[in-house]
Amino acid sequence: MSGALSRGTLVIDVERCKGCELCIPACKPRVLTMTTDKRNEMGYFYPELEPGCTACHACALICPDFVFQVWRYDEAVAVEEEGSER
Amino acid sequence: MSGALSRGTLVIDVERCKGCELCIPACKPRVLTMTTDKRNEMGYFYPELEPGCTACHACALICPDFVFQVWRYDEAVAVEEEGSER
Amino acid sequence: MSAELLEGSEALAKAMISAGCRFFAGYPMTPFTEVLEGMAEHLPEVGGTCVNAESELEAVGMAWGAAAGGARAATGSVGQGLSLMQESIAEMCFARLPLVVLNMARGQGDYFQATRGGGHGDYRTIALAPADLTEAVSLIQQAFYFADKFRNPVLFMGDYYLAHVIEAVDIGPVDFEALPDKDWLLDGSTSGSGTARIISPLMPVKRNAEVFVEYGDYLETSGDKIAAIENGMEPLFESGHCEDADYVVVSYGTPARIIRYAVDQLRSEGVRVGFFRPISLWPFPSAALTEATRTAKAVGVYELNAGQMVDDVRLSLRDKVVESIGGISFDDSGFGIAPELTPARVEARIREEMANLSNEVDA
Amino acid sequence: MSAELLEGSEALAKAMISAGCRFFAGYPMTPFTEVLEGMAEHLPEVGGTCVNAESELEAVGMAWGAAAGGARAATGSVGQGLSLMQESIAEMCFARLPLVVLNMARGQGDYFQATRGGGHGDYRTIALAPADLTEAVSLIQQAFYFADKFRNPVLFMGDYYLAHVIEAVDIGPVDFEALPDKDWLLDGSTSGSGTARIISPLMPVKRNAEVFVEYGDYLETSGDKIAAIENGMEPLFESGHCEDADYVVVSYGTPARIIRYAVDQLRSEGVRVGFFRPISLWPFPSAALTEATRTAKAVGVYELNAGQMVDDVRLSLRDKVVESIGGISFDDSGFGIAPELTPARVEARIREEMANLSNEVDA
Amino acid sequence: MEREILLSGIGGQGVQLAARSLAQAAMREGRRVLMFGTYGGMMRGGDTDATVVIGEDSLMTPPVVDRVWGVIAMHHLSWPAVSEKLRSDGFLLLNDKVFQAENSHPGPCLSIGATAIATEAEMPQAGSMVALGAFAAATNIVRLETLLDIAEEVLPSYRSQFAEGNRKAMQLGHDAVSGSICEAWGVAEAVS
Amino acid sequence: MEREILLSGIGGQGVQLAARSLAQAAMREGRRVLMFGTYGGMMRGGDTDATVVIGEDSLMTPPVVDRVWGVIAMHHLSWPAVSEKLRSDGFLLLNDKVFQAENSHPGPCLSIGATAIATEAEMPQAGSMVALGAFAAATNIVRLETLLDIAEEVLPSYRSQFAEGNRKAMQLGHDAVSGSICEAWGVAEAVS
Amino acid sequence: MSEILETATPPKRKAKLVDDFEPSLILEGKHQLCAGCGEPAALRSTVEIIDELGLADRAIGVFGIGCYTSFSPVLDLEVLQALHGRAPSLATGLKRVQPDSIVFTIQGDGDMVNEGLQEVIHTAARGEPVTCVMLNNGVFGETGGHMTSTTVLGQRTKNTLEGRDPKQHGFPIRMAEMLAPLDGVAYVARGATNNAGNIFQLRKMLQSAFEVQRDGLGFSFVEILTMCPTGWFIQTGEAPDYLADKMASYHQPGIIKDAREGA
Amino acid sequence: MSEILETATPPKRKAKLVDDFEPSLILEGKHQLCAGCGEPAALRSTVEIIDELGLADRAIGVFGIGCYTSFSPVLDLEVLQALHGRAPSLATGLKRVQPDSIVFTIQGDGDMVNEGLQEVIHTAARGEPVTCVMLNNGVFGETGGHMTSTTVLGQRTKNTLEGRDPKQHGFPIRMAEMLAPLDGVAYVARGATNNAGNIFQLRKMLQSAFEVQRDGLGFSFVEILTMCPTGWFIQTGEAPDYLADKMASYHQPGIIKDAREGA
Ligand SMILES: Cc1ncc(C[n+]2csc(CCOP(=O)(O)OP(=O)(O)O)c2C)c(N)n1
Ligand SMILES: Cc1ncc(C[n+]2csc(CCOP(=O)(O)OP(=O)(O)O)c2C)c(N)n1
Ligand code: SF4
Ligand code: SF4
Ligand code: SF4
Ligand code: SF4
Ligand code: SF4
Ligand code: SF4
Ligand SMILES: [Mg+2]
Ligand SMILES: [Mg+2]
Repeated sequence: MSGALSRGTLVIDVERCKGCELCIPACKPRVLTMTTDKRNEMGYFYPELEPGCTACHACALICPDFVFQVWRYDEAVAVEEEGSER
Repeated sequence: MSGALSRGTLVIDVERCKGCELCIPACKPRVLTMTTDKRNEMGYFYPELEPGCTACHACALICPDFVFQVWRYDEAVAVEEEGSER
Repeated sequence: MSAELLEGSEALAKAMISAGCRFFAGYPMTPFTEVLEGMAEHLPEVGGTCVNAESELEAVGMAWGAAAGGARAATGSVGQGLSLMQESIAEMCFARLPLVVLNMARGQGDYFQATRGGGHGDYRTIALAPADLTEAVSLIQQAFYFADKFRNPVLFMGDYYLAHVIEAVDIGPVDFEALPDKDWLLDGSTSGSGTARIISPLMPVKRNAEVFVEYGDYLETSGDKIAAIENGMEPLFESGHCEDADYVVVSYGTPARIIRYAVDQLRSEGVRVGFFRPISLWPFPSAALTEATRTAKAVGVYELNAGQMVDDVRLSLRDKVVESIGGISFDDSGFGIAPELTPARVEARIREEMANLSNEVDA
Repeated sequence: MSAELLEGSEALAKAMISAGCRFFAGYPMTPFTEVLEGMAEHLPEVGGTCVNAESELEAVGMAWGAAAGGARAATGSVGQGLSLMQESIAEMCFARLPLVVLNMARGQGDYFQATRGGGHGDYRTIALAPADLTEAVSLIQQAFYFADKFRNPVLFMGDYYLAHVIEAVDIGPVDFEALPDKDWLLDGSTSGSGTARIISPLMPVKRNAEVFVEYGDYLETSGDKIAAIENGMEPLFESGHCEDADYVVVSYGTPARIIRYAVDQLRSEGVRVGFFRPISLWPFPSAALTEATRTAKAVGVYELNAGQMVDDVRLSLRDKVVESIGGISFDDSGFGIAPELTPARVEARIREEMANLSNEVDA
Repeated sequence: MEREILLSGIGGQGVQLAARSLAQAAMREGRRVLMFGTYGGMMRGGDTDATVVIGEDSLMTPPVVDRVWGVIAMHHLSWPAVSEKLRSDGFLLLNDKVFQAENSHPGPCLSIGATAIATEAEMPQAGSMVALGAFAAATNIVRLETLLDIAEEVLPSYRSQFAEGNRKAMQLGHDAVSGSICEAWGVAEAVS
Repeated sequence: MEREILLSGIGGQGVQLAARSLAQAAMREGRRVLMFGTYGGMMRGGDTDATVVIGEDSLMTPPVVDRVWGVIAMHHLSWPAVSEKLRSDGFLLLNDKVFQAENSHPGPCLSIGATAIATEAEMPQAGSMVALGAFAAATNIVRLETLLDIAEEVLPSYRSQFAEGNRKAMQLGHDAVSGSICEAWGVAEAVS
Repeated sequence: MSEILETATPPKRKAKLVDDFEPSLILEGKHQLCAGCGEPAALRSTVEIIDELGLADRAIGVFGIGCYTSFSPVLDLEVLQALHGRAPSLATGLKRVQPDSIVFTIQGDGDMVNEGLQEVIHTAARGEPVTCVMLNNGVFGETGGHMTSTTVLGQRTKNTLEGRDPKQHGFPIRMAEMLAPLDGVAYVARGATNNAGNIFQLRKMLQSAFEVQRDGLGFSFVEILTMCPTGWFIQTGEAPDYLADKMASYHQPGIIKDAREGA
Repeated sequence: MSEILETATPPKRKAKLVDDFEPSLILEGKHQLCAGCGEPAALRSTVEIIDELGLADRAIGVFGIGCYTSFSPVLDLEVLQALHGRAPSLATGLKRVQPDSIVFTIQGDGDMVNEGLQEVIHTAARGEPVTCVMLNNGVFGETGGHMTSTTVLGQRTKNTLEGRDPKQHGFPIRMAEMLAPLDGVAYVARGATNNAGNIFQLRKMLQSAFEVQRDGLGFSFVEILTMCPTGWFIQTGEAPDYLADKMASYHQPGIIKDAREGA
């Protein structure tokens, strides 16, 4: 999905995540994926964001642990050029 | 209704009657009538039987105070001749 | 306001309204039904609400909600219905909510329930028991005052006699010391403010309170709440002819009214007997009782039950002879009319006990 | 049967079944939930029925029905759930039905509820409180025996510790004196016979009985039922090191187990302290307590509440100094785990009291 | 002086209403009053009685009494209990015809067909009110006018339509008695 | 002799199961046992601990103790409470990496990466069982074979599928310890 | 005016007894319920049907608290007297330990739809094989005629003397319709005692309900509309029509569910 | 595998905050409910809708007892904590004395359909203008995952590990369908939190329910199916589908009654 336009982005408070994976299918563009190696302090895998977020906030609405902060860009961002910036 | 055939008859324990009059309309052939002068010990009017009872026991089924004993004659009785006998 | 001839139940209703009660919920059960009817008739006249709740549990729940909303609220039943409310009454103590609960009791078998709390955990409710209607209409107003003052349910103990006696009573509002505003009530106004209120038996404050109180610590404060009432109010009582009494009869509620009459009669015949009547069953007037029984050789507890208040009398008077001289007495209505409770029988009972007493002293 | 390593809740369930319990109904509430789970698992194995009732009120109702049908039946909850059952428990006494009711209490705040009856009217329930699992599995069997013998509900008082302690216990059926057949049970067989049975809190017999009992008269028999139990059973207790004790600590349930341990430790250091543990909270072992405290200068009551059993101790020991030395203690689970309840703190508490005592004696 | 009057009968509200009317009238006339009624048994239709205490000052008498000065006895079924309470010099008013027990009251006694009079007047339930009218006439415990005055206020609003009938009943009872038999207060004592 | 062992950690059933396994194994080996566990707070995921008492005869020790002979500490959060209880000559087993507090225990101490070992073996929840295996190896309080034996019976039937994993975890823990560090019973005392 | 027959003694002619003063399984017919009360007829029908079905020697009645309670000591059936509202739970426990018995409850609308509403719903949902009979007069008769949760709009009761007004008093609950959709429920019907025809219908409903229990098909329920002239503050003679006009138009009589039909 | 973005800090580019960690009216987002629990999302939606409707400064939540109770001290709304099962009665009393407030209950299926079933039915029948929100996970989550009165046939719970069997455990109750026919009820809907689409639907339902209360139209009710992987003894990731397959086929999501439609 590299090359996707991102209309939004997230801040993920991974330390709150309990690894339930509810956010993964909730994300329509499928830009969230669970870690498979890294764990947080509590020992859970957690989601990471790939380019292509639409800021639809579905992930935030379903996440039981309020792990996400959702931002909508004023202008969509072409991530292939921007992704590395942050 | 004199002259009606009686297929049954009642024993009425008037002392139990509380004068509610539920039996009156319950009787299809309309052979029960409330006294208008006589009262029982408790001070209530009570029903009396005229000829023409069908022994349908509707009166017994509805009477809240179990005032009626219902009898079905083996043969119907023409009351104009029999009524006075009892 | 001048005296009006009123049946007890209606007088109680009017007195509650006079005390500012604006919410009442109840479920019929004789002789509480009669009070409920009075409230249903008169509360709307002052803009209050009376709900014919679908059960006792729902009645106390509604009253709980109304109390949380800041209204002076009351409910009640007979002892049996109160049994159903025990969980709620106990937990309203923990939630620190005022409420007046009427027990229009059948007999006097509910003394333990009233004074020990029939519910779970450490809590107590003030329990007030009038002997006649004039006292009742003032005492029930006091009940609302105490409930608000201590933020605790208060029991008002009536009975069939009180519900049905008809007397001329004066129901003016009784004046009490001003109470602080209910700055804890819920009306939605603090919602969204960052410091929204909470009323809960589990915790006194929201998590973001300056001092958050953990559940375990909150549970441990139960004893303090009990002590706050014990220290904050004088137990109520009436006594008569006790100064030089050889024998003191202790009794509460309507039976005490008969005892008072019988003792008066006996005194007029020179018998050295006194009477003592706890008005607040909890806190129990132990000190006053001790004082009142100073000269007494023995103390008789007349209650219409198998012996309940006698425990409190014994706990108060550790070195006196204390005997139960009442007993269970019911007519077939089951409503709490006691065939034994007549001036003559009560008088005879006292004479008999006093005779035993002098026999024992002689022996 | 040899010993098995069992968690308390499961051991209790197995012991009930061993006592012949064949019907159980309950609604979850920690730590009663655990017993309910045990019954749900094991009752069907012997053809019994365990119903996950929809509420405490329905649970006690179902148990009532099953008891009327002649089954050994039980229900329970924690004190809070028992508050909801008070109407039913009281009225089952009036209906003369056996039942075992478990109060897997949170803390010890329910002593009054258990011993005074939180319900209405004149009734009492036997209340049994074990200190450890070995005793518990035998005592709960006794509970069924007493319930049947006196046709009265019996309370069994456990707690979080008892539910969760894991010990090796032997759950053989305990033998008791044979009881008469339940010739009062309902199974439909007397219907239509002209002498159909009735079980009712309002009356003991049908109207066509040889001696019909009026409602008022029946209500008046409540006291007799209480007396029948008091006269019909020896109160249960355990005591230790009391012979020459200067100070006796009274305690029940799990805390008494810790007290027993602490007193043992203190004795091994030469401190003249004894312990007394009521096992039946009602009837309260007053006579035994009087005997056990003969040499004591003072008595301390250690209970994890604001002071409840202390009333019974005072009522038993009218001329002794009796002090509350326990108190409410809860961790944040609210389940009744008491941070104060450790051998060291309990021991320190006793030492402190005894020091006060000798200071007072010195002064 | 305190006068205790016991009204007793079987079933219905009649006796209670009569007692209430008596109490209300006495209060209207400036006296202190106390009343207490009971219904026998849980069941409907049992016996019912009511005690009214009337006096000048703050009353000492409790709602439950052993001895009464006056009795209105509507039915013999409750007579045994009632007769025990009536002082030997007390006044007894009996509901003739309905009342079928032996009555050996040594004191003043009046027997009138209260139920019969009421039934006659097409108000068979108003016997107690007839008796009350008669009792007032025989004792002057309260004045008839006062009774007529309070006839409406003693009824719950949804029954006020019965006030007129009750007035008539009391009037009929009063008329059935030719004059005072046993003065409650003595002429001098009547509060104006 | 009575040996008190306190197991403590955060959340989950692991600690309780390890304690139960220890108790069951000790009983299987003929000893008397007593165990009591608590969960901190009403909420899910709080701290949890369990005390196991093992001895030869009828036990005097109550379920609540002030002092313990051994500790298995899975997480630093509960350490302050736990450290108070451990006798200065008691034995401490720490869950390395997860455990991040200062540990100034003067007595014998063993630190192993129990959670890490378990995670490695794809059973991140089985850290406590690894620790138990290690504890047994370090103290000989029970034999490994006994622990493996009772692995299934300590599980509720609907969880019996986890028995194999738990056996593996205990084995791994046992293997991670090279030999006894602090004998629970002394060689002579071991019950056969 | 027609001739009045003598009815003081049984006929001398040959005749068969159709109905006696004390209905079968009722020990004492004399009682203290009010004149014109609909409850005695409802009870009579219930126990007579039990008798007719040959179930009399294994039937147990579990009674709630209301005016009908005064029949609990006069039935020649075993009776378990429950507290107000609790009968269905008692019935559950009893039936579970005596599965061969026929267990039925007698409850009023106050008992069942107010105090103990959830007891009967849970019992029904569980499909408990018992029969609950509700005597619905729309009032707490025994305590003096107050509104219950079944009182229909416009109905007079002691606390709705102007008729129940939804703004003040809320809306009634249709009990039979509430229970019928539950999966555990095999039979639901509503009858009435206001006239003989309805009583005949009612008896058929009761028969079906007890057959359902006998055959172990699940929970069965019969609601019976009964007159309470006292609580309605009307004349006894007006009560049957009042029932028909006010109550029955909202609580409509009929068979509402019969799981056997599908079978 | 795609590139992973950095998500530790807010974006530097111009952007608008759509959702913050602590949802509006929730003071503290961190909590101790289980991983994958459906209740936090349900609560979040409820309070956010209150905020969106501009009702935040007069709303009061009445909480039952269940896992959700741990939110009672962390909402920035006034909270009245009820006992298990009793919330609707408390809500009734509160609303009666504070008629301008917006009163809603938060209850679980155990709280509402077991312990306090009759409270909510009576409140609904009265047409009490409050909003009851039920979080239905088919289990007593808090006490360890036992069956409730809504547990569907075949559902795994702690005491029905093989799935609920009607013979042993009776049948479930459909709460929304039971309440909808009552005359006092203005709005009834059932939503779910098992996927984003359902949550969007749910929010519309909640909006309608609170509008109905705001406009004084009567009782409103929203049932929310929530995941309880702990009580269902399944993996968190499987819970949404389990909800859809097992629960939602019996307790069907949708708007069941909207009295405004007719108007
Ligand atoms: C717990 C409890 N609350 C209240 C009562 C008082 N009470 C007795 S009968 C009754 C009403 C009965 O109504 P219903 O069941 O409809 O019977 P009905 O009298 O109308 O036949 C009430 C409220 C009681 N006995 N128990
Ligand atoms: C009267 C009473 N009985 C039992 C309990 C114990 N209890 C606490 S929460 C709960 C179950 C809650 O279930 P539900 O409402 O469905 O909430 P969930 O935990 O599933 O979110 C129970 C039975 C209680 N608190 N009070
Ligand atoms: S806001 Fe929408 S698109 Fe972006 S990560 Fe969340 S669910 Fe996916
Ligand atoms: S939904 Fe929330 S808690 Fe669950 S995995 Fe995603 S971020 Fe973590
Ligand atoms: S049996 Fe039938 S016909 Fe005869 S009187 Fe009765 S109702 Fe009338
Ligand atoms: S139905 Fe019965 S009680 Fe009523 S009038 Fe007829 S006979 Fe009398
Ligand atoms: S009050 Fe109503 S239900 Fe009760 S006996 Fe009278 S008429 Fe029947
Ligand atoms: S037990 Fe169920 S409802 Fe409770 S927090 Fe866990 S997942 Fe949520
Ligand atoms: Mg009714
Ligand atoms: Mg739930």
